[in-house]
Amino acid sequence: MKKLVNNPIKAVDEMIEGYVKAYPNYIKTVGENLRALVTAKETKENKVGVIIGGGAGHEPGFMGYIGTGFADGVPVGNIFASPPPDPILDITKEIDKGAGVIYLYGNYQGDIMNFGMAADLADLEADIRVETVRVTDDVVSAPKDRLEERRGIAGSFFVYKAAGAAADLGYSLDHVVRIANKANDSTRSMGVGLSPCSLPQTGEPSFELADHEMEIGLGVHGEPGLYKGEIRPAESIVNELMEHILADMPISRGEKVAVLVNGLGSTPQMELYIMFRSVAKILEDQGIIIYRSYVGNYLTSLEMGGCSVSLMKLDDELTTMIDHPADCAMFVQK
Amino acid sequence: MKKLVNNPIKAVDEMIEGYVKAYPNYIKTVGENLRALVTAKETKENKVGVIIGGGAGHEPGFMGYIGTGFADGVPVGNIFASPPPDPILDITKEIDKGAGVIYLYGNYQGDIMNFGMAADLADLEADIRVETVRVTDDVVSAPKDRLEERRGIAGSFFVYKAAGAAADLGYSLDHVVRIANKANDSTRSMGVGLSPCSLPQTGEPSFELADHEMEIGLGVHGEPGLYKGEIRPAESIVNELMEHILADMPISRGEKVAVLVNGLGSTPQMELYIMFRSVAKILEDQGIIIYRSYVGNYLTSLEMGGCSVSLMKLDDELTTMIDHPADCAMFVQK
Amino acid sequence: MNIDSRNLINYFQQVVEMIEKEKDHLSELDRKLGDGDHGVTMSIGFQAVKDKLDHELLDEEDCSKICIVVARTFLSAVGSSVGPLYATGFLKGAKVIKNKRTLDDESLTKFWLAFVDGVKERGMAKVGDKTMVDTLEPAANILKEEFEKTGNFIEAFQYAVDAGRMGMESTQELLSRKGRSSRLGQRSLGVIDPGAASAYLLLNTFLTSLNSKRGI
Amino acid sequence: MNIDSRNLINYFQQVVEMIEKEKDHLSELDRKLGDGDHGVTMSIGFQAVKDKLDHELLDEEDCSKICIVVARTFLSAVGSSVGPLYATGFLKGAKVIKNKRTLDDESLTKFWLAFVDGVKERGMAKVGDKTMVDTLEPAANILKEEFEKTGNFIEAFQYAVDAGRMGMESTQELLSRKGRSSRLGQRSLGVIDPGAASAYLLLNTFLTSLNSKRGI
Ligand SMILES: Nc1ncnc2c1ncn2[C@@H]1O[C@H](COP(=O)(O)OP(=O)(O)O)[C@@H](O)[C@H]1O
Ligand SMILES: Nc1ncnc2c1ncn2[C@@H]1O[C@H](COP(=O)(O)OP(=O)(O)O)[C@@H](O)[C@H]1O
Ligand SMILES: [Mg+2]
Ligand SMILES: [Mg+2]
Ligand SMILES: [Mg+2]
Ligand SMILES: [Mg+2]
Repeated sequence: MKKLVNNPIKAVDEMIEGYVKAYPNYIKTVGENLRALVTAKETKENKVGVIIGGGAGHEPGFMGYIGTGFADGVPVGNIFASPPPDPILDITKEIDKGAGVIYLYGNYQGDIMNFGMAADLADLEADIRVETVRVTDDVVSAPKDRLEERRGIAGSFFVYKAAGAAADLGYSLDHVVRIANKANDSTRSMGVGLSPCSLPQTGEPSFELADHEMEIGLGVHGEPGLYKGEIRPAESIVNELMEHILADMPISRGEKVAVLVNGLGSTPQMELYIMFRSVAKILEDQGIIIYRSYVGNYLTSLEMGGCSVSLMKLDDELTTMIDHPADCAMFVQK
Repeated sequence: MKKLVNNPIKAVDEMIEGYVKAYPNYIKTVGENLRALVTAKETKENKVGVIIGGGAGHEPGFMGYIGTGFADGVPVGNIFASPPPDPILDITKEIDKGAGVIYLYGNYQGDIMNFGMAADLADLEADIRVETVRVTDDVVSAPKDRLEERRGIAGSFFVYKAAGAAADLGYSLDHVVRIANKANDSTRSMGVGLSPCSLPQTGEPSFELADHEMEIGLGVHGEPGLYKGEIRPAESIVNELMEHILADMPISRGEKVAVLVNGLGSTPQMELYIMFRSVAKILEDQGIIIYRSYVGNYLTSLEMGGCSVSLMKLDDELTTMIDHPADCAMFVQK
Repeated sequence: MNIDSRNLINYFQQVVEMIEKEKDHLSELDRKLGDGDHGVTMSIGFQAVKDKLDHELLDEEDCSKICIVVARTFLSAVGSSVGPLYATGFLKGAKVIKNKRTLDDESLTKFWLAFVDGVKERGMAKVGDKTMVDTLEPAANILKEEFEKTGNFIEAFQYAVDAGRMGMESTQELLSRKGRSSRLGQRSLGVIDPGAASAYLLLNTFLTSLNSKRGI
Repeated sequence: MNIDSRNLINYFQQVVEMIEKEKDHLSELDRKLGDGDHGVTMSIGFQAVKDKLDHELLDEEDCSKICIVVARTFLSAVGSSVGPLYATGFLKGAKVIKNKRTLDDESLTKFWLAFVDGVKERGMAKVGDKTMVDTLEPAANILKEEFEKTGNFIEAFQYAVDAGRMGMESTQELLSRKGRSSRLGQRSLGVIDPGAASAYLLLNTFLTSLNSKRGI
């Protein structure tokens, strides 16, 4: 695949250089460490620090969500690879305002190990209290009785936003953790893949799909999903995704949700809205109220084709969090 | 190419249905006309009405820019086809607050004819004063002595934003027109294409490129550009684009610009930032100040691969316009 | 020869069918020169027209009204460049056959000359700009000339279609100067302009619909 | 046999070269089971290590320090899953050879046993989970057993590498339970786990580097 890059090995570093140059009012690095990004804005004393992160290649996730009302810092890994402990630790020390720090990331082995090591070091070296919430929104990635094995996909946007809002509201670390956990418990996602992406270093497609095939349940790194099948009309695909999501989700008529139809990278907005249209239809039929919608590229996989649907069930507390304004370089909500 | 659609012929209508359902606080239709979109917010009395528009397939352009501080209405055409006069006229009547209406669109024959007919009808049928500004930012689309033949590409984002801000500030129609013209005169763009898009109805790639080829100077509808050539490193491509742009642009050391690196649809953010990095380098070398940056998908061509670079030279007046907040469904600026 | 509203509706029905057959070819030409949608646009437009032909226009006897509805329907369905161009053509044509239920040789000639005038006024293109005008203007010129000589529309129109075909083919050797392909420079050489092609098809289909009426 | 810091550095240099040869294959395995980056990650990590070997470690004589720098460098360069796993392995290994400039049969045995312990502690995977542990644990078991019998590291390690290879190959028949491929179910069958493959290569390269030292 053709790419607008220079040296593929330098792609992530050069991306960050460009990002920091583009938004100096929003972003700065911790010292000279390009992989340790923090907000350039003044943060309130005694605010809980929010770190979200993971591999690169998911832009605007995660570095795009640094800003007021959202994350304070993002360690950036290589493409689809957890960041190592160093930048996580650097950021932790930089953003801690005495109220402790929350780590939020998708439930992947690599992230668990690296963030875990960083949390240990933060405690040992700097006596900073770190709590962790792992996102597990992908309904097809493990059965319901093994929830803790599920991976995190685009629904993590909701969880990160809720935690960022809670921290911005001045809540304590325990309170922020409780809200993040509730947000995760209230969120379900499922995706469909149409075409692969490729790592700049290999140029090889991340998975194989025939001309008329799609992959139902695809993960955000191209991890295989439920099954490969013939592509079908948008409505029929949405029906399948929503069936899995709603079967997994404790929700009833009259309750409200936030909806995210997330593009994986190369799927036009037009198609995302066509998908959203069917999601809205199903929710209307079931008497579930759409309180707020997000349609676009919120958590991508380079130029992968396809999308996912995420629902977060909203109680009053989560409604406040989802309504909370955010001001980031790549995401602004009034 | 695989698409998440139902009936390809209904793609635009279904997209709009989804869009209106997703953002009822931002968007409504004029009567039942799905192709005539206007802001759902209260607009000030005596504010100049701002209509931007063109074909579908450029999302978030143009319907994504309906909102406070930006456009009041957007007529939506078929994919890559100017909207007909009806929805333009319907919107004109709906949004006119007595101060007249400005039409802004890219300089294409289809848009000129359809918006032109609508302007005539607005005058005849409703006595509404309509002024028009056509965007001509694409430097390679015609030589400098035939500026009025140049087509409009992603730089139109700047022109529309400036006009939207001016109208929001309560300026008169003449004043808004003057600012829009100045914004257009101050803006230059040039693009590079890496891979084609396809219309849902034909499924055929909009142009042909070999595996290692790019198209320098590509238009936003896949119109051929300057030449096809072997793909090169990002930096070398940026050098070529910037050479054309800066040679065409009256700008000198110490002056400031807004920069837009716009993705055409399927190009990852990572690559856009890598491109931006080189743009910033060149501007720094020339002593030109980057006042504000926009990096992302602002005006796409379905799933086309590639990007464009746009610069708008900023004087005090245009600085005010570019800084003016905007609150749209698909674009928020604080 | 005289044609009535049935024949006119029959003509537009044949255009609908013809476009469905030719749309891929027209889009293919437009992919080479422009944005690839010309066939799609023509199809969207004439499918909308078909809906009118099948319902609203089913019993319409006023040829002028038929043309007005076709023009408006086509325009509203497509916008684009061809929308205003062909719509203006048919509207201008409608004007010169106002209230007529049958069209004689003279009306038919006037109709098509007005059609071409409408397209030219709307688009302001000249012969040699590599547009549909390269088909339409030579066709109109010959139509006028031949009809003035003989007073026979169908014979004159036969010549006009031939001239239109040659005009269309001539676009292959032209540099684009109007519309989307005008920035192509040398690269526009060698390809027929899609609008020139669809304009020729509109003319030619009128001829074949007349001939089928005459039983040729 | 005894090895010194030169031999150890030579081993890591050979790993660097080996990974460059094998990286495409490792990524290919990971494309089938995970996110396709395992070879890329191993390459990024060992290229960073190479930089240390060529400069900072050039004159380092403490084998334990070499392993610490390798571990930290690898981890900082890659993160990912293998970063903490192999880094913890090498750090644990470093601990049992603290301050040593030469490693005798016993140290070498302890080193690799500690390495495998480190990986297991960090990842908490068990044999049968379809991870690198399927390579490493059988290798460690045999190494321990054989070394206790004979006291000869290189012979024991030869057996260990064979056991590791069989363990690696066994992953083909396993369902994934840990890491990215754990949600694959049946579809993970038939493919060797990339981490199991790289772990085998790390072991086997140690053997060949010893053999080349011995002139075999
Ligand atoms: N100003 C004009 N005058 C006459 N014909 C024109 C003009 N501009 C464009 N055309 C015709 O329109 C055709 C393109 O139509 P179409 O593809 O439907 O519209 P668009 O260019 O808006 O995509 C061209 O091939 C050309 O023949
Ligand atoms: N918990 C674990 N314990 C042992 N090995 C593991 C564990 N999780 C993953 N692995 C190994 O890591 C390999 C994948 O490494 P890599 O592709 O570099 O990381 P990532 O999965 O983060 O992309 C797997 O093939 C597996 O052998
Ligand atoms: Mg990875
Ligand atoms: Mg078009
Ligand atoms: Mg066209
Ligand atoms: Mg991997």
